[in-house]
Amino acid sequence: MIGWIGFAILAWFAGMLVNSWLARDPGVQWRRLAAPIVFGATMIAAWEGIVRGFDISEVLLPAPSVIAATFAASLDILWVDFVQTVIKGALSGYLIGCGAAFLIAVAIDRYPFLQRGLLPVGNFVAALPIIGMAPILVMWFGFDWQSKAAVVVVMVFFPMLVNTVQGLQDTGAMQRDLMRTYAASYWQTLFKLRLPAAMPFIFNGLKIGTTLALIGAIVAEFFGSPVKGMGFRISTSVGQLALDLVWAEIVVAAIAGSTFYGVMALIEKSVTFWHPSQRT
Amino acid sequence: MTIIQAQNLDLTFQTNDGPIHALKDVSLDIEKGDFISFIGPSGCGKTTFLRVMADLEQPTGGSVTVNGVAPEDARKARAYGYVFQAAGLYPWRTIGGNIRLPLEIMGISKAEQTERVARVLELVELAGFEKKFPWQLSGGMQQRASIARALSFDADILLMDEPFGALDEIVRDHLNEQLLKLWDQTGKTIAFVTHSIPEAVYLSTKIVVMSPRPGRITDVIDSPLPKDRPLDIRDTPEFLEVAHRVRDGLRAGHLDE
Amino acid sequence: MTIIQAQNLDLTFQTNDGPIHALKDVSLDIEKGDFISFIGPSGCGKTTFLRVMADLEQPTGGSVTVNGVAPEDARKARAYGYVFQAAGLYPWRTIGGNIRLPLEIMGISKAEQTERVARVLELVELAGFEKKFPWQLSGGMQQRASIARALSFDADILLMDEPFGALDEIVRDHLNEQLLKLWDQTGKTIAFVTHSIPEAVYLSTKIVVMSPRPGRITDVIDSPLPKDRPLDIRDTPEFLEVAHRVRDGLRAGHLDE
Amino acid sequence: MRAAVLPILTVVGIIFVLWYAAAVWLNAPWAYDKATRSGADMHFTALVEDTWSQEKPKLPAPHQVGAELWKTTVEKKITSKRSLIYHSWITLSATLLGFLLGTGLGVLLAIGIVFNRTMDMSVMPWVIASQTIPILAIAPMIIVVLNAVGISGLLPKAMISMYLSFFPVVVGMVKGLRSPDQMQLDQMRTWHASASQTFWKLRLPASMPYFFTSLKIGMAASLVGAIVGELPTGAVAGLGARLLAGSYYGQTIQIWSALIMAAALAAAMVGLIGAVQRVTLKRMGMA
Amino acid sequence: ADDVTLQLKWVTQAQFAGYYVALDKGFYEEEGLNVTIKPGGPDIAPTQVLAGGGADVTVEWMPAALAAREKGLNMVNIAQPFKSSGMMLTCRKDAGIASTDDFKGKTLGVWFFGNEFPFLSWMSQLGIPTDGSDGGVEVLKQGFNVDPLLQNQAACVSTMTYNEYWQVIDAGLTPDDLVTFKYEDEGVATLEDGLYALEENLADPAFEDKMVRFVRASMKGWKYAEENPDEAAEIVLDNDASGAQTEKHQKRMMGEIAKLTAGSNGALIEADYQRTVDSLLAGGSDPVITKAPEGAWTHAITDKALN
Ligand SMILES: Nc1ncnc2c1ncn2[C@@H]1O[C@H](COP(=O)(O)OP(=O)(O)OP(=O)(O)O)[C@@H](O)[C@H]1O
Ligand SMILES: Nc1ncnc2c1ncn2[C@@H]1O[C@H](COP(=O)(O)OP(=O)(O)OP(=O)(O)O)[C@@H](O)[C@H]1O
Ligand SMILES: Cc1ncc(C[n+]2csc(CCO)c2C)c(N)n1
Ligand SMILES: [Mg+2]
Ligand SMILES: [Mg+2]
Repeated sequence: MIGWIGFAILAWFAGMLVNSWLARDPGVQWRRLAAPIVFGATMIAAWEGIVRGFDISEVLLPAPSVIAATFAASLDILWVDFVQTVIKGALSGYLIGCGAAFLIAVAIDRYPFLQRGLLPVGNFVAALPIIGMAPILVMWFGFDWQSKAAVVVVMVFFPMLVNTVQGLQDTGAMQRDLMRTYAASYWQTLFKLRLPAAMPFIFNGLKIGTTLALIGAIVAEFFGSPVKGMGFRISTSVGQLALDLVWAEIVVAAIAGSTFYGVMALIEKSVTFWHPSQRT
Repeated sequence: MTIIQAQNLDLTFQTNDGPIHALKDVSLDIEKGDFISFIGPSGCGKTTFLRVMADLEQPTGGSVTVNGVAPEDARKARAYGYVFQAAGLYPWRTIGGNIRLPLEIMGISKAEQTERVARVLELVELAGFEKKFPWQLSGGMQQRASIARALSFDADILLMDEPFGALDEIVRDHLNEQLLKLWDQTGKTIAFVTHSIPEAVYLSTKIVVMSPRPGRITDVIDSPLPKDRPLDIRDTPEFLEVAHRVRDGLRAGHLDE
Repeated sequence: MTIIQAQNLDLTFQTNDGPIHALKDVSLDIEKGDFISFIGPSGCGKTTFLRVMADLEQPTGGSVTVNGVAPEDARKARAYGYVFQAAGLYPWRTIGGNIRLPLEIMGISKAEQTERVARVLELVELAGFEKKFPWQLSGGMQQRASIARALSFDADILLMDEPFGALDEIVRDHLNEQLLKLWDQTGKTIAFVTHSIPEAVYLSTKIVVMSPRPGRITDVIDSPLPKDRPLDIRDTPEFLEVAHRVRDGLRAGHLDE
Repeated sequence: MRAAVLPILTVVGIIFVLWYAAAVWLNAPWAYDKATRSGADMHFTALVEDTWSQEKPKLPAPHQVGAELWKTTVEKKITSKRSLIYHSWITLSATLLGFLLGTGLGVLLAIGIVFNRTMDMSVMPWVIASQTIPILAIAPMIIVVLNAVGISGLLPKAMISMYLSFFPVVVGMVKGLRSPDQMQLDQMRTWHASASQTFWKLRLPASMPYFFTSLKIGMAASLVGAIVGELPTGAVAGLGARLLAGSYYGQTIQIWSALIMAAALAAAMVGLIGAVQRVTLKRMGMA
Repeated sequence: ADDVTLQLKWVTQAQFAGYYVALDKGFYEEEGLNVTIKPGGPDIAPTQVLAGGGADVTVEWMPAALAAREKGLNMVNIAQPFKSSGMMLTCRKDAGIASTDDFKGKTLGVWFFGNEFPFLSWMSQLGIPTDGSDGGVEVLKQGFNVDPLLQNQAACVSTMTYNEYWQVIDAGLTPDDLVTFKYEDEGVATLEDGLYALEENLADPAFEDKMVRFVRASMKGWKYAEENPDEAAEIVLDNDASGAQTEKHQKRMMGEIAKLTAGSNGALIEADYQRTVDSLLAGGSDPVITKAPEGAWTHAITDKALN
């Protein structure tokens, strides 16, 4: 027991030591990538040590090694759930929600009347806790992934809308005046000035949306679902005290979410390469 | 032929600190082929006046015509090129792409675009920088690119707001010479804002001295200098005399305060 | 007494486009009471050199001493005041608050702070603007406030990077006179970057001409002008001759490219 | 200000019209279902009347929600368990505590990240990953684990609030504390300012606009957290419990009134932060 | 007084009337106990709370308890106030259901979160696959309410005789519109609301004594509630902090609950236990538990409590 706790403490210090060495020269690409990995490994090692050292019951918090074993043994279940929740629910909802928000943002931006009326109301609606919306949407759209997609649409819609509207307004006065001196049409100004200038904001919305989409799809499954999906598996397994499977699903969620986020960040980097925040 | 005619222009900005009288009772005629410089202390309304001509600002009184029509119609007919006080290049476009922008908007053919971009880059000595992005250039180079952009579509009127402010003297001298040559060859009408007395005198056929609070014209000085101006004309007595008049006008404006 | 001594300075910036040689083999001695101007085309390393003296940049070769010690020690001893190329006032502090900032940091007493702020505001003619926020002032006034801030703690060395770039000629002339007076009265050592040849000649005891790619010193011109300089000294033949030498030096730098 | 009234009223008006129409459309199947089973037939006015007054409609009409809100706020003593104000207060207290904890944690993390390169490089990706974990899934476990170490009552709910609200604060404050430009930092260097002087006199004031924006997002997230946290604490009381109980008994009107109340609560708190922001930034000369 | 924390399986309602009555009437106090009742909810696994030490004793259904026991959580049934099962499947006639033979190809709503075990073993006894294969039924994870039935999204949903069934009736469907299949009648009834505590705690005589007093007082509460259903319902209403329960519904529920507790004095009847275990073991290819549990119940507490 003492041994495992000692292991946890040791792992923690070793990890921090390695990382402060890595941080000494942050210009190097591999060091930037290695640091979070080392940090994660440190946390996992400390977790293993603490769970074993304090002999924490497996039905409360399983050790990482147990979770990993379950993960490897349940790949087929995890895959089915992943397809149901992430591909069908989250991704389709994300595309619909972000797409709709984008188009409406352009419309709002075009008509200041809408802007003054819709944004305050929109902010109010955005404050609706979606946890409450989820059962209603399940009631409206049925049990399968469609209702999950609907929850995701509601969740990603407003962050995307607000960011896009703000981005479309984020052109400098001089940049707009320049377009005026060319007597450029509305659409020319939109495509050649406002959309490019809005990209950093739009990507902010898209990035926030990635984590929201995942959470939304999973949470919606708590309120009714077919007998597959990550949310279904999590809630069912908690009831069965199969905490190792719960954590395996959480690991899938974290990996999927981080990957989704990372992909958007990469696309952002290539689209908004010109923005000061991307240049350092 | 009168290209730009301003009569009793008035412009007041409403701010929460109360109104600012940026232009008061400003009247001026600019003839075809004129090179007019505006000079005056910070905040005297030079930029504002230029913006009124460009239909970027609405006067609160008086009238302006550009090419005989309202500024709005002139703008829509793409009658002028405007160089802003700051370069204002779009960071997501290369230098070439920035210069191509007005050409795209005006629907000029691809081939012609390429040809024109090459020509104006040559003119401001930026050939070879076409593919670079704005932030990869020094401030002075950016300013030159923005001048090239305003020249690319070959409008008959040029409105230039301190285009050479960020440049060192040698480059500035050089660009002054180029601008004079261009003006001479093409017969454009140019309105030019500057802080430098020698620059104003060297370039202009007419120098307009302005004064702040309220912004107004205090003096209009016709230059007796010939159209052909080598750089060392700046050491001639005629030149120095005009420069003196301008300096006196400016100083009077400062004493007012 | 040598206040600043640079020997064979080298500074290379590593960028993703490859290295930029900002300073190469730069050696210079600045004596106590000198007024040194740096002039040269954009990107020739003037700012970089000043930043090395201020310990804001580490040279990659050679050595510098300030007051006989390493720049870092000089900085920690608060040996110099630095005026940046842009005003850089904190928007959440009033003009008075901005000037008080370095005094607070240096732990100077409240009473003394008040007294000093009043004095330097007087000096740059901003008395009465103490309670205003930066954005309520014009660009020129902001620049003057930033000069006042650098003067407030009365360091023996002043490093000034184009402090008067944004001002019109009349105001600039006036501040030039004030600066000379201050220098004369206090015996400070001043290093001053500018783009303007007349300004460099008018102010300095020594003019350093620099040239880019790689950034280096191409000429050091000692001024024969007397310490007492009325504004119209600028029309004397001595003045014009020095100005000519500087212009030639500059032009040579440009031809290099 | 006044310029916004007409557009808002118009938009709200349009929403109401759509809402009533949607209520007819969504509730009609049940109305027909009832009618066919009882053998009666339905004409349009009867249909509309029925769809706007069902006891457990798929979508309650606005006036039904309004009446429920009125009944549960104005007509009930605020100490009554049936008063929505009582439940709002329960949720609000957890929200506020969670918000304070989340803001504190967020600011501390941000300071660490800005001042310590090791933290910057290793922690940030995990902060992002932490937000991809479905909170509703681990909320019960958090509650149980905290319970096991003897923490119960307000704090577990507040912890979940904190978990959701610290993220926007970290992201915003890191941006904000890094917002001073190189020149401003160089200035501090020339005066040989200490790290804490640089923090108090430059980084912190410069981060204020970001700070308030983060607070607004954090507050909304915090409320969601408090509601989520109420479900696995036995859903005893609070807006979350109302939502759940409403959902359990198919009381859609009760769900919607709790939802509207929650949104109003969030809007009020965010509005409050906005007011503080305006006053503070004005004082600082930044507005 | 000794502290005892009781974790309920679900929200405050007449299903748990006995405990609230015992608290309200001072029966616990008389036994020198200071009892805290923690309501449950859709996300609360009483087994997990017990494991985490958040409660001393919990109300749980036997299938979930036995499954948890197989996972290594040593929980033991110390009393069984519910004699009969209240679980049933409620179907719409107009969905074409008249008998269990009609299930094939239909959509059925099922509770999960540890409550799916009785359903799964029933289906495997009927020989109906539930994994989506041909000739089987489509299973839905039913949410908290009976919406799927009302919205025609499912042909049948799970209901309790005392609760959800009445929600269906209240929503406007009449008993004539419905067909119900009680697990009790189908011969697949499993034991519901029993009291469970951890084996290692029970090894401590002081704790055991606490449980004896607790069960005694609780059973007194239950019997009082059976005899005074309306008063019991009022007591439950007083204890419902969410303010969402209605008097009508709770009184009706109390009436139904009384039928389920009727045959029990609190002691587990071994035959009922055996039937539950057999039913769970008969789960076909995917049984709920894989081997007959040992030591999953004890009469030690009830023997002392009831004498
Ligand atoms: N959009 C605006 N709103 C309010 N006041 C303005 C606005 N634009 C300019 N002003 C005010 O109008 C006056 C004239 O400004 P203008 O920019 O024309 O001066 P300028 O002569 O170009 O000065 P500078 O040499 O500094 O460029 C100034 O006092 C300025 O503060
Ligand atoms: N932080 C940096 N990273 C990379 N290159 C830099 C950096 N700072 C300056 N440089 C480069 O070093 C060279 C010298 O720059 P410096 O700012 O000293 O020029 P300068 O003489 O002050 O020019 P200007 O008159 O435009 O202010 C330039 O080519 C510049 O691009
Ligand atoms: C999400 C969820 N749905 C259903 C049940 C099943 N259940 C267990 S006790 C009980 C009370 C009946 O009135 C019910 C319905 C559950 N535990 N969790
Ligand atoms: Mg201007
Ligand atoms: Mg510089």
